[in-house]
Amino acid sequence: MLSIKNINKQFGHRPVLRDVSLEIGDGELLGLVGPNGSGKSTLLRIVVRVVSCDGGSISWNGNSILNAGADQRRPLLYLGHEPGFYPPLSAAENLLLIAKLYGLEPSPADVEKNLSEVGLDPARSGPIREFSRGMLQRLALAKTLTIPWELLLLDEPTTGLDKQGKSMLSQLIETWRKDDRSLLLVSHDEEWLSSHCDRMVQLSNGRIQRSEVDGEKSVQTELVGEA
Amino acid sequence: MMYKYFGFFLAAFLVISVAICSWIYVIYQQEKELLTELKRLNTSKSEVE
Amino acid sequence: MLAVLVRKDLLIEFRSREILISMITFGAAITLLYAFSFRPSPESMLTFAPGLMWMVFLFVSVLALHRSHSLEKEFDAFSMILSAPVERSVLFISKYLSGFIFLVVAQMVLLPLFFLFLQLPLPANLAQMVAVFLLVDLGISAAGSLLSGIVMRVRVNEMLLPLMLFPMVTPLLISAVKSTASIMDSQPFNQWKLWFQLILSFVIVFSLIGYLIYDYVSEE
Amino acid sequence: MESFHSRQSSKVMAGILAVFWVVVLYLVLNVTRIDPDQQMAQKIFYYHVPSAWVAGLGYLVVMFAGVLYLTKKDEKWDHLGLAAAELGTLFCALVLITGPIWAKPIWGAPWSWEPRLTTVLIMFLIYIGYFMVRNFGDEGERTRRISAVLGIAAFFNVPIIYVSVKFWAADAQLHPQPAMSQQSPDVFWTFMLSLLVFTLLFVHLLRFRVHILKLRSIVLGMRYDV
Repeated sequence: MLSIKNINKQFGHRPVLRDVSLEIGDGELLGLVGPNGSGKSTLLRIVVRVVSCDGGSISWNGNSILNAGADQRRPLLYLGHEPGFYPPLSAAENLLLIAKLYGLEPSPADVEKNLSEVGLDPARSGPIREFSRGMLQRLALAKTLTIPWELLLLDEPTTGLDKQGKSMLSQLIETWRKDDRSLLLVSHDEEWLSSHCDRMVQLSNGRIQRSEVDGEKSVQTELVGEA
Repeated sequence: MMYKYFGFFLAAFLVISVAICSWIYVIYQQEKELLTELKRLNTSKSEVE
Repeated sequence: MLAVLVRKDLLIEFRSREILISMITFGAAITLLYAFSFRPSPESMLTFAPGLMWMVFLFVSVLALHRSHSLEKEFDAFSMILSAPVERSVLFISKYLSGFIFLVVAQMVLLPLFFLFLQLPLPANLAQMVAVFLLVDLGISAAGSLLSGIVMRVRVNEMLLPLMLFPMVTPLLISAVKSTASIMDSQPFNQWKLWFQLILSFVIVFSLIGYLIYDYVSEE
Repeated sequence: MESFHSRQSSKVMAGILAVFWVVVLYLVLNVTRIDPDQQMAQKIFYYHVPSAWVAGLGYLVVMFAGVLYLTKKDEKWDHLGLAAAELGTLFCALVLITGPIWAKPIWGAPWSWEPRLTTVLIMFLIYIGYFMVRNFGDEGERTRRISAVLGIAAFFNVPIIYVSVKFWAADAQLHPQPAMSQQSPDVFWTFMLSLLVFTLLFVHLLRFRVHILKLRSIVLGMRYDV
């Protein structure tokens, strides 16, 4: 279970997140919606410690993430807004490298399998600099198949994906949901999110505004107890 | 005051005094501006309330 | 983990060849300019060569240091690394080591060119020369990796990096020039031991600061 | 928040400093002994050395504030660090100006690559970089963090810079290094008083600046208050 407590973040003197508290239960698919600049991406980046925060605490199954060593981040996998790869390397090399950063040694066959599963040609050896936005997004999704995560944090995963890509992503999410895995999805596409998520939380102006269960509006504080 | 090199001493002393005084003047002005803005923000805040 | 990260930097460089090619061509160009502006003769050059040499390497290293962090930003691979279970201190050491390797490789090409173009006699004690060069390169990349990590997310960082780096490494540059001059003058080690110690302390101080503090620098 | 000098203690301090500034000037001009060679130029020393001391003190404070900011993450340590860096650099500049004014008549040339001069110059350049980082960086938490790191790195570099420059310019070590304890009491006590006045001035200006930075932070925060 991920629990985020009283996170505050300012950029300069502009508050981006104000006292944000959130919990994601085991096997829960939580959607985070909000207009541009509401702090969704920043919250995600704080959880995986790409961005520092000004106060508050974050823990995974009771272990603090914020003031701990790198190993505490291992259960979390973050797919950011940007693809997060090295442009001069090929798709397979990028995947292999990331796997190694998580201490894994996948065989080339595994990597190829994951690449074809997201609809990329595993034989293609050129640098990913030549990839389109959609192809990069598919490659990013291949990370979720390569690395054994316990909580997946996805930031606008539909960006640049074509119709097929979108339905592939939806399929992936449905499989994860069936397998009871925990996900934190961020998108401004409320409709798309609500078709997948168990629960949705709206962030606006850096504050949690409202949350819904299956379309039913209720107050966030009531939900924390449930989760 | 007819000693040699008096000009050099005077120059050094004036540089230091003027620099420190200008420094104080600059930050003093800054403080004044900030206090005015604080007052303005406070009144507009209480008007909203 | 350290080996993975360093190998990654080397593989990227092997694929793109951006850093080394720009370092070497830029270094060769400055060396050529030196040759044209000083019309070298072996006697006169001995006095100035060590200083000119280290100026070239310092300029050249800025290219590598800047590129190694800007490459991380291109597709935001840096966020990927930061979110991965990799200690930031290890990340610093990896940047430090790969910067060092690039500098050494560039020097292996540029140094012969430098001696050739400026008509310098080879120093008698090559082992000393190599030791001093390796140590100074460590110092440049330690301070440089820390500083390029610091300025990487600041605007106009390509200009800020040399502005921060050059004054910071003055003690290193002085010591490097002095010890190189002593070696080329075939002086015994005892006479320039102090310079060697200064280089060593610079390397230690900046490696330690970087190792301990990079965590605070890396997060956005 | 009120203005800094509306506090009674600040007013008193400012008054004391103003009076003692004049007292030091009087002592320097009329009481202290005249050096037979350097005459009035020697008296620059009563201002030059305390400036150098304050500059060093400023950078020391920057270092400690940096360490405290990194460990405690409290904005007030960043305010202290920035204020000290500004003052340190101001006095650094004064050292770099008064030094050549003295050196022109005494050494015959305003600049020489003398170790202390050179070290101060390098420190000054490093801090120019520090302020560029602060200006070009956003006003975020990261800028505060990296400034703290720069302050710490710069400080630990000082001894290395000093030693290297000292041995680099072994032939240019003309800098007078009089032992203060061997001076006549008029010189000694005037110098000590000047040192004290400069130190108190530093503390006073530091507190003034920190006060303003705190005020500024409140005002900037209120602009976004909804």
